[in-house]
Amino acid sequence: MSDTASPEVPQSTQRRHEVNQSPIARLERMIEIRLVEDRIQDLFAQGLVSGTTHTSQGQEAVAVGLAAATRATDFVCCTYRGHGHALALGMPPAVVLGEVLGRQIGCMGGVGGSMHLSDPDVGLLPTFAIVGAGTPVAVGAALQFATKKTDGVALSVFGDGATNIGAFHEGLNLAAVWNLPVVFVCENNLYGEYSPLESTTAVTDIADRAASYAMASEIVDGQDVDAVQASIARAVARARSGGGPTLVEAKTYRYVGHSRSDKAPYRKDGELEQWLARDPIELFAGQLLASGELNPDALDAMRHRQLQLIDEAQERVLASPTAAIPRMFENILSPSHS
Amino acid sequence: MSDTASPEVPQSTQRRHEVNQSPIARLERMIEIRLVEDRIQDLFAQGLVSGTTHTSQGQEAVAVGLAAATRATDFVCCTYRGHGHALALGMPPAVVLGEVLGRQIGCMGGVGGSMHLSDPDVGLLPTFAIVGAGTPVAVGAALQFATKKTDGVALSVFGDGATNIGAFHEGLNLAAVWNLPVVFVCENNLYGEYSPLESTTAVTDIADRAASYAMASEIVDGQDVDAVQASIARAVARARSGGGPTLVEAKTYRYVGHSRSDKAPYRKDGELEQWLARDPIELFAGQLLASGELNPDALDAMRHRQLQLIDEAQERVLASPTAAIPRMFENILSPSHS
Amino acid sequence: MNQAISLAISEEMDRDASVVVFGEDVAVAEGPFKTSEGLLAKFGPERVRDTPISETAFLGAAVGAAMTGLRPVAEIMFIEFMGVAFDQMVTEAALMHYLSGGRYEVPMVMRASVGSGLGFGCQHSQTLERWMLGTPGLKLAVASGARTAYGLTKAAIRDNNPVVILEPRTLYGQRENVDIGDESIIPLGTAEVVRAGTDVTVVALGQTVSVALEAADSASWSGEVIDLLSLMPWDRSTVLESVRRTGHLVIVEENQRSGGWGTEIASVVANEAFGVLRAPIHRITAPDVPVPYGPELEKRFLPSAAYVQEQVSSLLSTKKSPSSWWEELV
Amino acid sequence: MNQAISLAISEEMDRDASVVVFGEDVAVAEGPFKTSEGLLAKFGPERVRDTPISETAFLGAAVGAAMTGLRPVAEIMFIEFMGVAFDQMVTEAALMHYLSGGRYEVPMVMRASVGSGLGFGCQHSQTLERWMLGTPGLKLAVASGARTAYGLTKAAIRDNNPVVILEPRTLYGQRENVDIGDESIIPLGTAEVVRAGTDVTVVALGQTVSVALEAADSASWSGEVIDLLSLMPWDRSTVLESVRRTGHLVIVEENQRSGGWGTEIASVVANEAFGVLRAPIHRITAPDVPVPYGPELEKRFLPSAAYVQEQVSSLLSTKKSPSSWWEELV
Ligand SMILES: Cc1ncc(C[n+]2csc(CCOP(=O)(O)OP(=O)(O)O)c2C)c(N)n1
Ligand SMILES: Cc1ncc(C[n+]2csc(CCOP(=O)(O)OP(=O)(O)O)c2C)c(N)n1
Ligand SMILES: [Mg+2]
Ligand SMILES: [Mg+2]
Repeated sequence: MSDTASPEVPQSTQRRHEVNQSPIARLERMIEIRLVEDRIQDLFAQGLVSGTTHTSQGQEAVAVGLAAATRATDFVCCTYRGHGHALALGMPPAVVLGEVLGRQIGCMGGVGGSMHLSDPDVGLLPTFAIVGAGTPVAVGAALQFATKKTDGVALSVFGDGATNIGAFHEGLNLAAVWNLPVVFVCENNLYGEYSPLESTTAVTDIADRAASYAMASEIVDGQDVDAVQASIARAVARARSGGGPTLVEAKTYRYVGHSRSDKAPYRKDGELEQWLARDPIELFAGQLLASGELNPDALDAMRHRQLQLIDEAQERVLASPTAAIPRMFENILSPSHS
Repeated sequence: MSDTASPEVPQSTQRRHEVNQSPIARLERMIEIRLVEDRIQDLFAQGLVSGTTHTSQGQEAVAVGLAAATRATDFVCCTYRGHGHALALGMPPAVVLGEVLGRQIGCMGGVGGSMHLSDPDVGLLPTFAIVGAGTPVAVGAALQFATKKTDGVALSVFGDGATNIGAFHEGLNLAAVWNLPVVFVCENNLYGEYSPLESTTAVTDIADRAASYAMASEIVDGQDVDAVQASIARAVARARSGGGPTLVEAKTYRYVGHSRSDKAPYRKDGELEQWLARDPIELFAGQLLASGELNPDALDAMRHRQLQLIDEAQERVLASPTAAIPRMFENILSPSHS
Repeated sequence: MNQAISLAISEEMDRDASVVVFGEDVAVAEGPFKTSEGLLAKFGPERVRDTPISETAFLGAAVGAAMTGLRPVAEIMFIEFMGVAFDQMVTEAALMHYLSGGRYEVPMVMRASVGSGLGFGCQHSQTLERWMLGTPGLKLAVASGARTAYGLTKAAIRDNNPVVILEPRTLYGQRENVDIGDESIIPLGTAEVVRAGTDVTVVALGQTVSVALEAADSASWSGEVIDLLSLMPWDRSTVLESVRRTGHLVIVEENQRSGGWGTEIASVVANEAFGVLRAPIHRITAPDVPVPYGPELEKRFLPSAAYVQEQVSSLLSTKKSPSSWWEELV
Repeated sequence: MNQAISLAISEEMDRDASVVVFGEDVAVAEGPFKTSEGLLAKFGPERVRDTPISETAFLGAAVGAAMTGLRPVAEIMFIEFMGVAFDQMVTEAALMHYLSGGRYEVPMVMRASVGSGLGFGCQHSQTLERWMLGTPGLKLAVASGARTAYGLTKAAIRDNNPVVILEPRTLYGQRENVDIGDESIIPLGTAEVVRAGTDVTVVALGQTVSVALEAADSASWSGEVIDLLSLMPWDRSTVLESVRRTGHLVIVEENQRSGGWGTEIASVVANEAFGVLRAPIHRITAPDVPVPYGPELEKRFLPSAAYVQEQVSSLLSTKKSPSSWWEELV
């Protein structure tokens, strides 16, 4: 009935493991994410894509830290701001870019678009375009692990604004009551669309909300990939060992507008600059340079390699046809049964 | 188009004030509630009513304490377990009983039933049959007070089980962010339907959930009408003076099953007896007797008077015709506009 | 009927260890309507779970569990409560297969009790098929008794798509002999001709099936009664084939007139059987009012067998749609 | 169109101090689609409020505010988000007047952007009128441009019932001269004949109105195009009167075929105009698929003027419903 597997898919499993393996690989993945996101913005700006997109420049350390702390057999529920996570978890740039551009090479063959990325090979459930919707779904994935008594963990990634919606509350309570192996990761980037946190949210630290569920919580510097990885790893270890759910709040920032059309006039003076000064890629690169794990030439080479890979990916994407009409009739109902 | 005012309505305003005025009146109202609820159960048991009902024996102190701490110009959102609150706020027994029995004397002329009581004369919005639904509605009533800059207060009454639904979370957050004059009153009777609190709720004290909204909270002995009144009065005073919302948790217990058909086999051993030993009516009567505000004869007379009044009310209800068919076509859309 | 449902679920849980059950008071209390009797005792607390009052959480959890390897059967106590979790049904569950490019499947069942007749008032007595009609990615079926509940429930649990099964609440107590086993499975999307006839096709669903049968059994006309059983997809060929023979179609619905499921059937049949129809398609429905409380009013809300009989007689003799009982009242 | 909406709201806020506006990013940012431009500056933060991402809370708050003395206008950014707050619309707002025995009124407006055409993908591109059809106590209207948005918005704000106004997202940028003032109010429940014709009645709604007009303007047939404007209640007499004259009805819908709003119109007209219709009622809709991403596919999803023209021509010449474009594909 459908061409289920994109030709790129096998590659994602392999890419999935890289971020678990070395700090250098994690830095490189963060660079990749930044470049892909920038590229997506460029392509939109050039009018090569219609529709909308939500990019994540500035938040790369959360995505890569999360991927580094988890396994390919875990499940992850992300949001419309999901390109970074998809890449971090292993989806190849051409598959991400391809979906954003509505091309057949994309993970949905181009009929989904920027908000709908998924890759079963690395446990990425379709990213959620409805705020909060992914949280209970992750709880369900965790229920599956618990019921089958495997040691998998489900992760739910969402923004600060999403913590004001009912699904967040219900999902966390259910996870706590059933003591499920799930980690809730809040990317607190201080804004939900154009609204600053304090105008919509009664607390400053989202982590404080864990107390309503007698749940463990942590606040972590979302610009520090090592810290994110360590924090999520602690939560994941707790979950795997039957210790139940955790709420991890990563303080981070998006450099760009909420979506394609947003110029972010609502930013506070100096705020962007302050966050740019703690850019997660620069911080991590600086650390690796300082420790000698990386030298400036290698860093340069890395940036060039990534740029080239993304140029190549873009080329392949632009060579891939747009979704064909018949594709819109596929995969609506599964023909199979048990 | 419709016979909007039940003939009983003017009486409710008068009855509304009684509970504000004296402890004796409050005791009498509690007795009234108990007797009306018992009567409703009897009538169901006799097969005189079909359908379902949710009574509140054991929780009378919360309803009367709340009424005593508020004004007729405030607004109250209650639940399907609302007979006690409706009576406490002033709705006459015949109007409550009439609606439960589907008679024209009922507040909806008998087309609503037990779960749907309302009385604009005393600020009782239609009681909510969907768990959690009344919480944001109360926030809206509070918004009205805030916008019009009057000193009214809105109250949202709900059960422990309702604090696991999204509407609770969203409503409390919105009230906090907008700093609205609303008091959230949780009747924690330890069960939601047949499920004990601990099997569905990650915290033991619902009041702890206020922290997620940086909201003031209190736990109060729900069997002590004075304590309830005082606690809600503090919250109401805070709200009236611009101090924002409060979550008040009243620890209480329902002596009867969740609804008509429930025999409550899930109770823990000895639990009912333990709570019966702290019956709110007995406690309060004992207190008033001890202080000399009441003497045993007056108490006896009070009980007899109430029994007689309820017998009379029942007679009037049974003499009132059941809702006529045309009534089901009324009040669906308002014909008016501004 | 409730025993048939418990049994269907129990058999499927036996057959497939990935089938799990959850909902409010479905475990310890064995279901508010006793539709999960014996399940907790037999399958234990990991596979049969009580949930908090969190329809969004547990339907969402069903979606996640279904996508990752379980086959959850979630119970919504009254269909109206779907209103607090609607997103998870129509926007998440329904679209996850599509959104994964066909790579995730969502084998989950959402059961809900529906309908009028028990004095639950206007927020606990609707059927609300209309909320779901037309949702790509969702299947929807409605039981009309113990046998069909058994057959549809088993089909739904084995289906790899999200399936909604509506169970008329008044029928839970109904007793009927049910042949068990795979032969009794009712494939989703198939209707049943439950009574053959030649003058008029009467399509009914859920609680109105017995109403239509009762009307037909003592009527002067020969009615072919079809239990539609599935609404998404619905069995066009069975309905059209019958209408082509009888030349008349009457649809008996429990829901309010506007937007009822019969509009879907009527609009398709009016189009496809144009020229064949010897009278207008006639929908017998409840009026456009909230379900009233009180036994008399509630009884009046649901079309009765006598009313159906009268309406069909009038249609067949005049070839005109008779007016509805409430038209003189409003 | 967005300016017309801002203006309509602004005028009503001037007229009545109890009108308040809230929703996500409607205040400081003046609306994600700039439909509340100038309102915060003019009316201040008490009457124009940004909300958290809490559709249930703020729709519920609208219900409570409306019942107690305000006239809230709440914005749901994309109609799909109604899925997380559906209960407040169809079960609370719609029934509060009834549930108070007529003593509370619920004068609130729920505005939502709808429709395909901007590349937002399948969860942000539907019209979803079908979710609300048949809900007792609710009114529903759909704007088809700046003028009708202005007229309907003002009517909705003055109505004492909960009213849903759907705004096709692609039309926000559309410019049109709008006569302002009370004469431009469009009473809820009335349709407009936007083009007179004799051969066929073409009923359209929202984004399909201009499609139908474009088709009719260069067609070989003489089409009478009706902008339905309101779906609850809908203007039966205008539609029926036209169909009685033309003998043909075509309905042009943006939604998927199954369960679309056209089923309601088709089933009523097929019934009431039986014998008058010279061809089957023909519904031109999108296929039963999620709204696809990508400009070409999304364009194909929505019926085009050329397609409407072709379909109507075929209907009129053959007196048979032409098959839909996708039938050869699926
Ligand atoms: C239920 C729902 N309401 C509103 C929206 C529109 N919306 C999309 S993203 C967004 C902001 C989310 O903010 P946050 O959760 O902080 O995540 P961020 O975008 O900052 O990553 C909003 C309001 C939506 N998609 N779903
Ligand atoms: C959304 C929703 N889900 C489920 C129900 C069914 N239901 C009615 S009352 C109730 C229990 C509520 O428990 P709690 O909030 O503790 O209030 P109590 O009945 O104890 O006063 C349930 C589950 C409902 N009415 N609405
Ligand atoms: Mg954010
Ligand atoms: Mg309780």
